[in-house]
Amino acid sequence: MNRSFEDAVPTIEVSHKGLNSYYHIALDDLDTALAFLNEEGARLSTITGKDARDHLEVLYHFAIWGEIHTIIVDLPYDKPDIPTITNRFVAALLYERELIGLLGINVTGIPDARPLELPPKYTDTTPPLRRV
Amino acid sequence: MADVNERRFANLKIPIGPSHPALEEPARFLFEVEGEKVIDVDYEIGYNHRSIERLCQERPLSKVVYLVERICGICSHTHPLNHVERVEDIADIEVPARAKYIRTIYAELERIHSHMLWAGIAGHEIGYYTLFMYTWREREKVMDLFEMLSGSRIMHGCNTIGGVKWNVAEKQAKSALSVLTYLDTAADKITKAVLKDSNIAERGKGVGSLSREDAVRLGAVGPNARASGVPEDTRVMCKYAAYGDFDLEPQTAKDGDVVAQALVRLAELKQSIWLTKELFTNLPEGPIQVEYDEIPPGRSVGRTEAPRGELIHYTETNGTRFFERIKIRAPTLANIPSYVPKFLGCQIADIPIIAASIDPCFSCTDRMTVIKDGKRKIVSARELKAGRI
Amino acid sequence: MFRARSPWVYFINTGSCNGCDIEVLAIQSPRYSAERYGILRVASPRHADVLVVTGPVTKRMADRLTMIYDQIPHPKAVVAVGSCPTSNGIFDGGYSLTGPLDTVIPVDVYVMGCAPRPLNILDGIRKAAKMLDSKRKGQGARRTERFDEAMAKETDESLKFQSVDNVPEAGK
Amino acid sequence: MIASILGALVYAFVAALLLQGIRRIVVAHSQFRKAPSIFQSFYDFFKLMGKESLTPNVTSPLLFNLAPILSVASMLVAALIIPLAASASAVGAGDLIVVIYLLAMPPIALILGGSASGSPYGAIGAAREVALLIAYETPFIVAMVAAALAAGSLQLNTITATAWITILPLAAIAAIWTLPAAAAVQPFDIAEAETEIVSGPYVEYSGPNLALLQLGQWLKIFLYASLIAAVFFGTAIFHFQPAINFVIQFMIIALLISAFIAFWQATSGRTRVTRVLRYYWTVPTILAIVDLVLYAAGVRYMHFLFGWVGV
Repeated sequence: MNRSFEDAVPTIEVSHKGLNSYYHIALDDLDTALAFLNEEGARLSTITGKDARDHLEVLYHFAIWGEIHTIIVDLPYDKPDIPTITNRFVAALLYERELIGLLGINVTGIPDARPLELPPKYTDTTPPLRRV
Repeated sequence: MADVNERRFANLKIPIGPSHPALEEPARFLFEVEGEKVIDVDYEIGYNHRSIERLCQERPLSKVVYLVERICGICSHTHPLNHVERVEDIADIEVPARAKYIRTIYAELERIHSHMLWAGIAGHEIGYYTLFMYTWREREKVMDLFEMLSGSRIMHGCNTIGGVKWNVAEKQAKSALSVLTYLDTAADKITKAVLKDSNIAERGKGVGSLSREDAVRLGAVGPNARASGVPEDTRVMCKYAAYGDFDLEPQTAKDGDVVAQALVRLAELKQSIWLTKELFTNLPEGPIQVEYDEIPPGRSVGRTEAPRGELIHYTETNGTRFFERIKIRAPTLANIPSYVPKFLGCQIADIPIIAASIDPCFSCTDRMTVIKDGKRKIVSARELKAGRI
Repeated sequence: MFRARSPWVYFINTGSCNGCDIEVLAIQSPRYSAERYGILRVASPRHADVLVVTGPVTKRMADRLTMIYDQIPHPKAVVAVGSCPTSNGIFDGGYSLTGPLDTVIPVDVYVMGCAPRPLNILDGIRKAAKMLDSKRKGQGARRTERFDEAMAKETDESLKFQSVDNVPEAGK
Repeated sequence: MIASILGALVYAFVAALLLQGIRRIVVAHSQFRKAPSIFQSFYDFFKLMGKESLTPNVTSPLLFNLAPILSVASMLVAALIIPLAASASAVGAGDLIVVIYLLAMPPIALILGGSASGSPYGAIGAAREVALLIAYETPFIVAMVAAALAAGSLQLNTITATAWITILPLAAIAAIWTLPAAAAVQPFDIAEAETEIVSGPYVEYSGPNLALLQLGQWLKIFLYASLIAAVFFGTAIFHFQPAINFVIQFMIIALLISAFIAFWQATSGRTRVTRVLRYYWTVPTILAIVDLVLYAAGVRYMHFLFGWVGV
C-alpha cells in the first residue's frame, strides 16, 4: 500500500502482524476509510460480524495483492446500525445480508435487506450468533 | 428497463433445484425463459447451512479442526489447513518444513482430484457420459493415493495445530511418483477429450462469458476469475505452507466462457501434477509435528487457494478453551454474484453446462448464504448486472 | 422378483458436506459400475424405487424431502448414506438441523461411515432393492394428493411456484 | 392367420427389448464398465408394471393416461404390417404410407403426454420432441418415397420384393442416418435430456404408464430398423425356411443397429435443439432427394457403375 493508512484516516488503535494489519476506527470515519481503500485498489474480501459480549463489532477485510487490511468498527447493543458499502463494493451485498441474518445488525441503505441463511420460518427468533 | 420489470414473470419459469440431476448440491435457480432463451435468473441457496460457525464457538479448541474439515467433502483439506495456519499465526508456532511440504502435497492432490471431478461432471452435464466415466476412472487413482497416504479417501484428517499427523514413508513417495507420471498422461488425454472430442468446446464457445471488468467488480475469485483474465492466485500472492519455495504463475484465459473455464482448470490440473511431483521429490527430512502449550488471545485472518478459489478464514481466540469467533468465507460465495451475468441470455440447453463450468460448491458456501423470504423483492439479475444496487 | 434386479435410484442431498455425494456418484464410474446390477440414476422421483439421502436434514430441506418422498411411487425404499443422516453426525446441536433422517421419513438401510466407501453404498442400495419385494401394497403408499396438500398449506412462502399475480413490482 | 399375428407381436416385443439389452451392453463396454445382463430391459419393464401409477391432479387425466396406450397400440399395429423377419407381413397386405404414420405415433404420444403432464419440463420436452420429429422424419420419408417410386407401388410386399440398396444406395444411407434420432440416443436425446429438463415428457409418468411409454419407444426403434432393413435389404435375399429367416434378420438388424446406435451414444454429447433441424435437413435430405431425382430421370448409375441388375 503506497500511502500509509494512519495519516489519511484518524484511527483509534492500529496493530500489524505479518501480512495483516488491523485499524480500529470510529463509525463516522468509516466512509473516508472506504474511499481511501477504494483509491488504493483494494478488493473487499469479506465482512465479519462479532458479538464481543458488551458491544457488537464489524470487521471489513480488504485484500491488496498479498496483504489483508481489516477495518474494525464498534456498534453499541442498543443501536446496531451501520451504513451499507455496496455503493463502492458490489460484492458486499451477500456479506452484509449475513450480518442482518446472523447478528441482527441493521444495515441502513442496503438494497435487499433479506436475512441470510436463516430458514424463513425462523427469522423471528434471536439471531443465532448473539451471545445471549 | 421499467417495462421489462412489469412483464418479468409472465414467461415460463423453470425451477432448477434444490434437488436436480444437474446440480450436485441443493441450490435453487429460478430461470425465467422466453422460448429457449433465459432472460432472468434468480438464485436461492442456503439449503446446506448447518450452523457451523456457531458450533465452532461451542466446541473446545482441539475438536474444531474436525468440524472445519467437514464443511466441504471435495475440498476437505483446504479448510482445516487454513484454520490450522490461523491458529499457528496467533500462537506463533513454527511448523517444521516437512509438515509444510506434506500439507502442500495434500492441497495439490486435492486440486487434482477436484479438477478431474469437474471435468467428469462437465461431460455429464452435456450428456457426454463417456467423458464422465473416463475421468472418474482416472480419478480413482488419486483417491487410492489419498487412501495410501492418510487411510481415507475423503476425510484425511492430516492437519493438526503445530503440524501434520500422517508422515510420508520413502516407499509411499516412490509409488506416488509413479502414479503421478501416469496421471500426467491421463491429464493430457482428459484435456484432449474435454476440448476436442466432446463438443464442450463447440457448445461452450461464447456461452456464459464474463468480462474482466465484471469479474473484478463482482468480486469473482479462483478459476472463475482467472478464466476472465484476472491473474490472482492465492498460492502466488500469499505463499502459505510450502508455496514459497516454488514460483508458480497463475493460469489465465481471456473471455471467461465455458471453454476458457475448461482451459484454466485443465492447465491448473497439469500444473498441480508437476508441483506434486516436485514436492514428493525434494521432501525435506525432520519432524512432522511441534508441541504447543496453550493458545494466547489474539486474532488472525488469512487466505488459502481452494480448488474453487480464494478461501478466507478469520479466527479469534480469547485465551479460554473456546474460540471467540470463527468466520469462513468460501470461494463459491464470492463467485455467486458473477454467476448471474453468465446465465443471462443463454439457452436452456446451456444452463447445466454453465452451472457445471462454474463448479459451484454450495456445501462450502451454505454455511452462510442467501434465503428468499415471503416478500418477493429480491435482487434480480438485471439489478446486479446493472450494478444499480 | 424383478424389483431386486432393477432398482432405479434417486439421489437427494439434504445439506450434506458433499463428501458422501461424490462417493455416491462414484458408484456409477467404471471401477464400481453400478449398472451391472441394473442400478440407474433417474432424473425424476416419479421413476425412482430407491431414494438415496445424504446429509443431515436441514430445516430448509426437511419439507422438500417429505415432498419428494411422497412423489416416489410405492414400493419404495430409503437408503441413508453416511453418518450425518443417521445421527446428525458431527453437526449435531446445530440450530438449523431438524434431527436425523428417520425423524423425517422412514429409513430402510443405513450405510455408516463419514464418507462411506463406494462399495458399501453399492451394497446398501442392493440390500434396499432386495427389500422392495417384501413391501406390501398398503405400507407407506401415499397418494399424490398429499404432495398437493403440502404445496397448498405451504408455510414457507418461497416454496410456492411464483404466479404472476402475487409478484409485487420489482421497484417498489 | 391368428398364429402369424400372435407370432409377429411376440417376436416384435422380445426383439425390441433384446435390442435395448444389446445396445446397453455395447455402450457399457465402450465406456470401460461392466454391462448389465441382456435381459435388463425385461427386468425394468416388468418391475415398472408392478409399481403404483401416480397421476398429478394438475393435468387432464384422460389425455395423460391415454398417451402411453396410444403409443403401444400404434406400434403393435405397425408390427403386424411391416414384413418382419424377411417374410411377408403378418396380415398379408400393408401400405407404406400407413406404416410411416404409425411409426410417427410414439413421438406424438410423447408430445401429448408431455404437454398434458402440467410441468414446465414436460412442456419444453414436448416442444423439443416436435422439433426432433420434424427433423428426422423428412429424410426418412423422402428415402421411402424414392423406394416406393422405384418399386412402382405403395404395397409393402411389392416394395420389399427387391433389395433397393443396390439401386438407391444414397436413399439407404439417408434412411440409416436417421436411426440415432429415431432411437432418441445420446446426440439426439434432447427431448428427455436428464440434466437439462429432468427427462422431459416422461417426468410425471410412473409405474405402468412409464413402462408402456418406454415400450412404445423401444418398439418404434426396432420396427423403424426392420422397416429400413425390409425395404432396402429386401426379403428375397434369404431363401431359407421362415424360422431361420426370423433369426437371421433379427441378427442383422439387432447387431447392426444396436452397434451403430451405441457408437453414436458413446462418442458424442448432446446437441442443441436448434442444431438438429439444420443437421438433418442438410446432408441426409439432400442425399435422398438426389437419389429420387436421379431415379426419376431414368439414370441408373449403380447399373452403369457396377453392371448390377436389380436383384
